[in-house]
Amino acid sequence: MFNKILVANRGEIAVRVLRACREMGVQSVAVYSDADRNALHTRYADEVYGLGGAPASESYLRIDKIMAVAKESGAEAIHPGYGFLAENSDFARACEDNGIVFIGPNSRAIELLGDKIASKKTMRKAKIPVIPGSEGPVAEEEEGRKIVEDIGFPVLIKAAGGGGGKGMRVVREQQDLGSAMKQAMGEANSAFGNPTIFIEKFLESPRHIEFQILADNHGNAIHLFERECSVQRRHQKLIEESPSAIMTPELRARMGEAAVKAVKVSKYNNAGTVEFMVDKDRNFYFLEMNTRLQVEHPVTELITGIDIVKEQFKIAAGEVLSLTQDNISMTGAAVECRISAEDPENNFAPSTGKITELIEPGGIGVRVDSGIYEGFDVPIYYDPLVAKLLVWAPTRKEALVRMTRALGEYMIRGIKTSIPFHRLVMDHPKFIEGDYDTTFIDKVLKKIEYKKQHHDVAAISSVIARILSEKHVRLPKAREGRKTNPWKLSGRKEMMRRG
Amino acid sequence: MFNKILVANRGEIAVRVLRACREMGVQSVAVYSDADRNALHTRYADEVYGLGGAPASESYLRIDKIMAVAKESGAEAIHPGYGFLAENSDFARACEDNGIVFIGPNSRAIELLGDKIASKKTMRKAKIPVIPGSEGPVAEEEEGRKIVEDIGFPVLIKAAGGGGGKGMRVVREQQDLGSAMKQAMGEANSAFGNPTIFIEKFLESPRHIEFQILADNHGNAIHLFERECSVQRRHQKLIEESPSAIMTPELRARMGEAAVKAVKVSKYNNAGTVEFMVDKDRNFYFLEMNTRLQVEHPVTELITGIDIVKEQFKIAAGEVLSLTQDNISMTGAAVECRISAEDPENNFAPSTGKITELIEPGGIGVRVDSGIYEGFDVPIYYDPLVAKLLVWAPTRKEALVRMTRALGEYMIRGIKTSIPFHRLVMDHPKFIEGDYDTTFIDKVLKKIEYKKQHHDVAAISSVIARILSEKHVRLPKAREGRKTNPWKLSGRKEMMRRG
Amino acid sequence: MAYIVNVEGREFKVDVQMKDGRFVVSLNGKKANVEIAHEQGAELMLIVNDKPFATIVESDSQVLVNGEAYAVEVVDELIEKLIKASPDLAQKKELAVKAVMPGLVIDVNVREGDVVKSGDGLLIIEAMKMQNEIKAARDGLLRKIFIKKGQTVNTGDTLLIIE
Amino acid sequence: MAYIVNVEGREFKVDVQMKDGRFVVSLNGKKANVEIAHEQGAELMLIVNDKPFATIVESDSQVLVNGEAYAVEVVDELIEKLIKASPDLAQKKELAVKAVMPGLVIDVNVREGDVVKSGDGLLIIEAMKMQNEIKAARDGLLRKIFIKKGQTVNTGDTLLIIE
Repeated sequence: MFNKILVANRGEIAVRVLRACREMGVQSVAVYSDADRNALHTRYADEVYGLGGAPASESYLRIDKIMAVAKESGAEAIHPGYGFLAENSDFARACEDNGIVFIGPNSRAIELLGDKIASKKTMRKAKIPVIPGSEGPVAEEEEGRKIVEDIGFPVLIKAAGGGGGKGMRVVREQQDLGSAMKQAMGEANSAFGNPTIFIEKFLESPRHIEFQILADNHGNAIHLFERECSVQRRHQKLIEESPSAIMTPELRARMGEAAVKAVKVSKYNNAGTVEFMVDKDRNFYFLEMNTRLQVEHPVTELITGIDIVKEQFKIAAGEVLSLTQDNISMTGAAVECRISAEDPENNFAPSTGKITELIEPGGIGVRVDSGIYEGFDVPIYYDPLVAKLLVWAPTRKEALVRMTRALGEYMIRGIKTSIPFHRLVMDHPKFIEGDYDTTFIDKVLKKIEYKKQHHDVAAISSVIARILSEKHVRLPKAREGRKTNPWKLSGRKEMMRRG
Repeated sequence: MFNKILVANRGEIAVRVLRACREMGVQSVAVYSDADRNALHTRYADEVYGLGGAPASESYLRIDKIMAVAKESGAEAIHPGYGFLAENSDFARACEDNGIVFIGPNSRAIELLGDKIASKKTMRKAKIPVIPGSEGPVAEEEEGRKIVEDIGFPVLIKAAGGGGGKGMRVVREQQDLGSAMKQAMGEANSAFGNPTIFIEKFLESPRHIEFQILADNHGNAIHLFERECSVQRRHQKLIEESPSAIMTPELRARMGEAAVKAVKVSKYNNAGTVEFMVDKDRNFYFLEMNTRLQVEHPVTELITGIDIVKEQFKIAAGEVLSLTQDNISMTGAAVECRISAEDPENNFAPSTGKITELIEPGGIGVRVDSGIYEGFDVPIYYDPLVAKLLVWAPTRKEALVRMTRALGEYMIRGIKTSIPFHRLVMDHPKFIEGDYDTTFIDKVLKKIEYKKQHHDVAAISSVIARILSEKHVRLPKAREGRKTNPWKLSGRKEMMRRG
Repeated sequence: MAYIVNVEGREFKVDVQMKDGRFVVSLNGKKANVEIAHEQGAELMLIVNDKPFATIVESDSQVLVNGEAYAVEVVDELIEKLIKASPDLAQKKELAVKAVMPGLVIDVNVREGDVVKSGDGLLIIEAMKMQNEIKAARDGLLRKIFIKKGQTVNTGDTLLIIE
Repeated sequence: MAYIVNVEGREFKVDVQMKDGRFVVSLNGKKANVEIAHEQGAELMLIVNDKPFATIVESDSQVLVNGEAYAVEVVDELIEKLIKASPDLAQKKELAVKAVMPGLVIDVNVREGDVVKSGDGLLIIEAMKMQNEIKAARDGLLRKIFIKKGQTVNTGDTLLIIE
């Protein structure tokens, strides 16, 4: 095992990896931007080095600065977390070139899987189902028509030159195909200077189900079952769980096999995630592979008992995987809610500032992975994810009520968070039934409105607060053992019993 | 299931039971003493009722007041937690008489098992091994000699009329027996007005191993494996774990069988714990049965995934146990550290006052059951236990490093706690090897002294603090993106690298 | 003293009297059993008819009850009556639009002197890799703009004034 | 300015200079690379030679480093020299024994005028169902006793004075 590991990240995932360092007896090195001098991960490491600049482009994205810290500190390996440089093959190569172990896949695998066309080709060749469609960019209308003949309606047209919804169209009928392609090509040309398009089968209301995999440097690969991540908003996952409510042992076996095959044909190593789309008929299609530790990896840790970060360390150190597909199993159900510094009532607008009060949930079956503490100032420069709340229970039903209970205990003051949103989802009949897909937030949940029921208490509280402050009334110090309580107010009990 | 449950307790165990209420969809009623108006359990319940008086004798021990609240609130059942009225058969009977379900065993079982002589007789009759010795009080020296002839040396002589170490003697050789009995009888007589004694085999360095059991009202009983609780100070458990380091499947089967038999012969129902002493040769002896939920029940929850409090609710509601001995299993290893408001460096003196800062550990495999929050004033009237820190890991070795990691994250300011003590134990080679027994603290750990290594940093910090306050030096507000940092102090890096 | 409290559109009449060293609370004419279990800073732990509520009076206009935020407006009953008698007094003359979070001003879509309608986009602020559009909360004339594109703003900074 | 700091029996000479808007720290004559990452109330987050330390200066006589408590005593180097020159000045004339926790006085074993030795039991205070004996920290004459059996005391209350 390594003596010293550098964690090239911030926030909750940096703390997650630093915890693994402590448990493995490995010295840890953290890096921090000017905005993170006082961040939790900066406090948690054995050694810390400033990167300067607050924006990520001047700090956490600077390969040169991080390599310099690695050399100065004598770190033998670097864990990139997720985001920032985690899926940057240049960074992985820089590590390789400098004799520092990159705790993640080799740079060639990152490159291959980061290329949507090349990775799809690789998967198709290996007979892993991919979404049917064009194999490469389409420049001619006629070529497009042929593809659609093959795959059938509805189809999705996307610009090949870039993303962001520009030139994107769903076509459901033959008669609309020609004009849709023409318009898409025109839009693509003006947006990206490239009129070519992709055409692929449009999946109605798919579910997003991914498989966690582990592969060592010696050709051994296993999967750690699935995670369902269909609660998404603008392709951002908000809630993840395992097992998926639609999974059967047979489907799990087939999808798991496909995931492991995807790992092997791309010569992948270390931890990774194979993402699939699953349609209403439970057909699954390879979507992409995330060549890093996922935000939602603890969901899998809870149902398998496997510490994925420690496994990453061991694989990177050249150890042979001690786990086999046969000696791992899944138990119970786990759910994760991403706690982000956003205001769900206000279209998930970012909400930064000082955490003035923080009470985290606890007790049976609750896990909190947090990157904040009371008094910390959430900076404006980075991802809004501040913590992850997870629960485990023997059954999905129990896990959901436990999550509701834990969300009720979670108190973060000073910033708005996604906690009320999660309470709403946990309470939604469709979610409780497991009957949801990636359209859940837009089509089922729609407007995010909270049922509030304590208007009366708010009224009383604000009046009492005003009296206490305006009149300079002071509460008498409670004396122990006093029989009568001057603040016990008389009144009928029947009233206002709604709580 | 019940509609409403009253929790007749305070602190972390009240919160534990209230959490179960929330997860079961049961309305909850809390009671609070004058010293607990602002306690966590008072905030957590759906309804709360004051009991008056701060001392337990005026509040949590008052059967009459609690029964009155149960009636006023319409609670159908009462959970007593542990301590206070939990093992009081009068309280269980008061519930029975008032048509309120006592969430615990029937009053006759509490009575039987609370009587040391009667319970030992019952167990002996059922062929459950008990510590060999006198079956009842011994009044004559000659009778004592006969007993010792049977059981052999060393023996323990105890006063029959009371406890507290008065009249207690260990005798290792025949020649000392006569005078020891005479002295013990004399001491017993002057202390309790009763000269009779008990004589039993003295176990050298025994281990304390207990079995969690569940028994429904329909004659079904199972055990949930063992917990080892040998880290004790003055018979107070401080650390518990499961599995026990000395357990074998064969011994577990035999002890578990004895535990279930103990339940059946005492016509016990609901959750309980059968405590055994285990000697160096792995002979086990029934010690006593705790007729309530134990402090350390979460250890068992972590290795089995079973929610013991929910099982208590279901049993009390008359449901048939859905678990069978065959469909439960234990996975991994769990450890609990009791976090108490005591100063381990100062002979575990109580330490009360306001919690000025609280940061709880988190992340993988960590569970915190707490009864405090930042700003809470720990009262002087009750048990010093303020929280429980638990970890789970696939192996005992990993669990111990995880516990060390979690203890390092735990920050409670304002009072002294047992946290440094636990760090010391987790670091002790004998404990790490699992080679410990009930004499561990007195004979192995001995003096509680902490290795501190940051004297230099303490010196620098106190000087900087003094300069900042005395000279009215103010730190300039850090500006984002600033290149040079006025507080980055020059100097050699080689120095002081010891951390 | 009686107060009229508007809580997110619902109106409550809260009367709190000091009597023999106690508060006597009535809510819309009915007596309520209210106990103050704890008071510390903005925190007010109330027991209302045997139910505990952790309330936090964050400001004159916001109260948290068990973690849920409620927008509140408290007025003396007397003042309320005066306002109802002469509604002009109650109308605010100008609205200062303030930054609710720190961020970078990406774009300003309006100029001083513009007439804006409620809902019109005024400017865009970026934080946490997300852009956030600030919209006009009511109709009016844009009297003053204090910020410009590229500038960093802090929470509470006045961005512009609508008259 | 140079200070002498006694940390649980170990003595450190800490010299902190302001230079060009920076602190320059030397410890026992060697320069240390010290950065103040954060300061808030009693909390002082330091980075000493690239290692982070969460320190809390709880009082003039106690500092927490990463949660561990250290008893400290800081004196100016100058004062230290003066003290060493005339040791009488440094000797405290009387010792006020204070309650370190709230509790109930169960028993008082001494009377005013008693001569006590270091380690002698003075009184017993009960809290959390446990009795705690307060012992004399040094030899002396018991000049004054402020409490009596059955009384409740709070943290910081002076219990008695040893001369």
